[in-house]
Amino acid sequence: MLYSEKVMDHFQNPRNVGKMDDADGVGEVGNAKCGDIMRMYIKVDHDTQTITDVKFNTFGCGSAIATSSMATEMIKGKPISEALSLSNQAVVEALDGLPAHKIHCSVLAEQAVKAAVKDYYDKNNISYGKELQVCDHDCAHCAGE
Amino acid sequence: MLYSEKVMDHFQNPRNVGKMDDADGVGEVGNAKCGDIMRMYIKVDHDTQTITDVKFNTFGCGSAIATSSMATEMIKGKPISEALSLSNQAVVEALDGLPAHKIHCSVLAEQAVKAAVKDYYDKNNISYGKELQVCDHDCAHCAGE
Amino acid sequence: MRVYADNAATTAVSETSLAAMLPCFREYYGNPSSLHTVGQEAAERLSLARQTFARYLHCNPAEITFTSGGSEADNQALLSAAALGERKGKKHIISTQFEHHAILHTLNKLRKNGFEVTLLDIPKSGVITAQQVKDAIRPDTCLVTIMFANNEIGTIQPIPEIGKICREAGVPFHTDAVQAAGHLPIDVQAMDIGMLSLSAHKFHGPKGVGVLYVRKGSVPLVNVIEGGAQERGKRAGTENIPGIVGAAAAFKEACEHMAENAEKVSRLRDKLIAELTKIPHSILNGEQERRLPGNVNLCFEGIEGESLLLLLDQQGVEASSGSACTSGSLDPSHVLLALGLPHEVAHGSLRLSLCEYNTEEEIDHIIAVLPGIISYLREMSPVWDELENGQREHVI
Amino acid sequence: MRVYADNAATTAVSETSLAAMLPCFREYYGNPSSLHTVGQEAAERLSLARQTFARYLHCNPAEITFTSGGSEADNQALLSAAALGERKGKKHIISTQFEHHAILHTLNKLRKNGFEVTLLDIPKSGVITAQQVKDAIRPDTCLVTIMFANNEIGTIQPIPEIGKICREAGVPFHTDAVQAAGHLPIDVQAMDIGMLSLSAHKFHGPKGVGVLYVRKGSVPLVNVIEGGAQERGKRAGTENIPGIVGAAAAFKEACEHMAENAEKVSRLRDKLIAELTKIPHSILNGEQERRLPGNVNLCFEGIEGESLLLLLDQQGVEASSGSACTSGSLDPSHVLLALGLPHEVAHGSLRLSLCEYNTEEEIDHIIAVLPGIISYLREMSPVWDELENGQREHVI
Ligand SMILES: Cc1ncc(COP(=O)(O)O)c(C=O)c1O
Ligand SMILES: Cc1ncc(COP(=O)(O)O)c(C=O)c1O
Repeated sequence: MLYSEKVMDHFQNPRNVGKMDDADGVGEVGNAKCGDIMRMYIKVDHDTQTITDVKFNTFGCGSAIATSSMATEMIKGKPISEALSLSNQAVVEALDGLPAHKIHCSVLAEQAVKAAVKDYYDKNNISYGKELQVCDHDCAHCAGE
Repeated sequence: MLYSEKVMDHFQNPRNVGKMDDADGVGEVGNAKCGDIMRMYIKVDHDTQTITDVKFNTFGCGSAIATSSMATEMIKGKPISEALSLSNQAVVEALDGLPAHKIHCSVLAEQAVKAAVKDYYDKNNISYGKELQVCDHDCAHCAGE
Repeated sequence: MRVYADNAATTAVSETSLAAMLPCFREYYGNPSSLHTVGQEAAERLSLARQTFARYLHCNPAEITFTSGGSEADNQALLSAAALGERKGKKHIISTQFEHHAILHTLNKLRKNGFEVTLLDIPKSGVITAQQVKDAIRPDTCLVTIMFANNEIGTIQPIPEIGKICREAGVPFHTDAVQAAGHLPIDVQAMDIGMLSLSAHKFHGPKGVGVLYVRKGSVPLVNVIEGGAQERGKRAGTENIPGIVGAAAAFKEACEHMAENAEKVSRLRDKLIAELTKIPHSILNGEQERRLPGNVNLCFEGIEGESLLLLLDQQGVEASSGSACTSGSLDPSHVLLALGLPHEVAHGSLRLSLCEYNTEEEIDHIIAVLPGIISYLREMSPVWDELENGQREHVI
Repeated sequence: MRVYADNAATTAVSETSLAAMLPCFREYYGNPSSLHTVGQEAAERLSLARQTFARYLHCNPAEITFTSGGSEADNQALLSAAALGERKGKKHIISTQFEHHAILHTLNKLRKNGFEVTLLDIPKSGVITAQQVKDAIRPDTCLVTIMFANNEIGTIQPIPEIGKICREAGVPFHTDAVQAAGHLPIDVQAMDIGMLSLSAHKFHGPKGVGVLYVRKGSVPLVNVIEGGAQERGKRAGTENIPGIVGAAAAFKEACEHMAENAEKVSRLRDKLIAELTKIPHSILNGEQERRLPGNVNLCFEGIEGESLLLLLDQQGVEASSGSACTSGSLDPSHVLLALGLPHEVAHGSLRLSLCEYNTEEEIDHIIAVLPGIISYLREMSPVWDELENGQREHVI
């Protein structure tokens, strides 16, 4: 198979899929031209700076959906600081690997998390460093893992 | 099959194969470098200028042996004049065809007949024209049908 | 239920074709260059296979060269015509935007060697016009290469008209008939085709066998593979006798049942098209009329092709997408882009390619499962969300 | 009795190999580039086949490229090394006089593109020395290509020694192992082989499948066939899955039974050599020791090879000659000429190539019929007449 069982499981039974109307932060990365768009919604407990809930919407291939699903699982209930340190490699490993030309999907998932946090920070006037400058919807950049 | 049934018959059961100790004319054409040598022996009735017997020896491929055999059959009992008009095409036709790269064998057979007659003419001081100038054992010439 | 609807990618070998191959593996296994009986038996079979292709293509057996597939045949056709062109000082080639990569990549190679290539635009119909070819021909044109039918959208090109124009202009004409052979009538003489490529595994023959037809006395072949004197010295390598024999058997079978197969398959195709285009914001790519009997190619707005394929496979439907997902490319199909579809729509394509083995029940199964999958994926899609919200405009 | 003794030309497909192929025609018939189940099943089989070749060649699966045969693999290896050489300004290639035409003709093509080619002389033994290679290497040498074992006379070249020299000199080393693979142990790492070609039909696999091994990070492959992204983009065309699977099964079988097969076959070979060289004025071409287990190659003075083969076939013995009789050439074997045999002797060659399917009885049959045929042909031969008369000198 092209994909591991884990990938197929997360693709076929994606966790946390859906929209969130009262999200504290929403991040969208990728673009339709590239063939992958991920939108991630987070709900944050302001006191503990913890991500209490997360949802995603994804337009994309099997691995784009699976990485979105896996990433939401990996940050749900976690402090924002921990979510921000989620690396695409960690997502790939958690999925038991991805085909080489699909690694960019995991990069997108990492960036979607960061974009959602950035949005939350922006809305709440919390300052942050340039590590939160995420994907500028530039195809070559997105794909250039 | 590479060869027609006729060719295989003449190859497997060559007619008139052998040497002739009291030949009136002997012709040898081709050379071992090219991979084909034909030697033809004729017995001539001096009065009627008829070929009363003919034998051949051939070093060569299946079609070289078959064309030798067929050529001897075609000239045996015939007036020399008729034997001299034997063309390689006639031999090819009589054999129901030859593969393209084996046509040169039929040329060799035609030349072997001419060489034997020439030898008879030479031995008997009979003059002849340049149509009896046969293969000079030059490879390129032999093969250049 | 499992439904194989990817016959444009490859087909199952037919029983007839397999039966023809079987004795060649362990009984008539000789090398046709060998003089002995088992070699000559192989040579005989090779010669009969060549005659079969010649008969159904309406050419001479000596005009048939066996290759390892459609790609090799395409490569050899183009490189040969280019070599002849170069000798005559003509270095311009005409082709189309939506050829197979076996053509497009070979053209790129030729570009690097100083050839100029005109790629004709593809109208929305998916069918180019002979006039486009005529307008593009120049005094230095050494080759026109236009596919007989497109592999993604199945549209059939006006080959006889193009052939006539090329004949009149004295320009060699090659057609990549890999998708057409065995499915559409081909007569290289009546259609003025000078060179033609086909591949056996597209009509229930084995993989790894192709045919290159070249009209005698037109373009001298240059070798893609150098070595032994097989195929009149133009294609080296011990001949794949079982494959070639199986290819010929499959071609004969396909040509003899062409009309009935086409009738059956196009009926299934039309039913699929009628039902699936009822899904909102879906479109049939390329016109329905001049189309391979088995080809359905649709785009669905708001979703991406690969996830659609995976979910279809889960429901037992084996199909493909226009996009080269699995080949490591992130770009959507060059064919759909050539048709003028925007990138995001081109990503949402689905190709269902049928053959005479497909049944009405299978078609009904596809019709039953597809709409639900589309809805599910749209539900999950931020693009669909934007389309529905009016943040993004519907294109189809 | 029929005796197939032309296994160097091609072999019968083994039962194991055929059994491995069969399910790939109508069951696992998918295109490995397709995402769906039947496609991925094919992809899985392709990957397993690659692993099999890697295991028995002692390399990495990613270093294996499947081609349509030995000729294509040879062509691609040489063109790739030459392209790398050209980029580095190195345009000198070392090979031998007695390579297969897939090598020699490709070298001719490269010569036309400005490459200089040194063809090493062949000693009487039929085995070149590593020192010959060492002496020929120059600063601008971009490739050494030496066959593993010769296809006509079966002599085995000192590959590990040559490999070592090339490694030390930093020159890419390719070996055409088409005759060796499956018959002799090959370890590309231990033997310092950088590139290697093989062909499945020489070890009871199917025709039309070859393998090119290239050490990772050494020579980047250039495409012989352009098109789709198969084989990491280095060899376009839908993969011949049944063939590749059958090739892998045959290779595994051959490698696992190599020692016992070699023992059996070389015993038969040695018996043939011992008995047949008793025929007056006959000679074994190439030394007996460093020789493929199945190869016997003899010359008989005064006779020509083709007629010998035809008569042998009539007696049930299927063999071949060194000469390229059937290929339309009138020249005797370039291999025998390279050994220093005169033309007329080279014309009288006979190659008997055995495999593990041959039996003692078959060998006895050959020994029984051959001398009579030789005598018969000599009887008819004017050359033999001259040899016997003393008008011509015996050479052997
Ligand atoms: C030494 C050698 N190299 C290359 C080849 C070519 O292999 P294929 O005929 O499979 O292309 C052969 C056999 O024909 C061979 O014996
Ligand atoms: C139009 C077209 N041309 C060429 C090819 C290449 O054929 P093959 O894969 O047999 O090399 C294909 C199919 O893959 C095709 O559809």
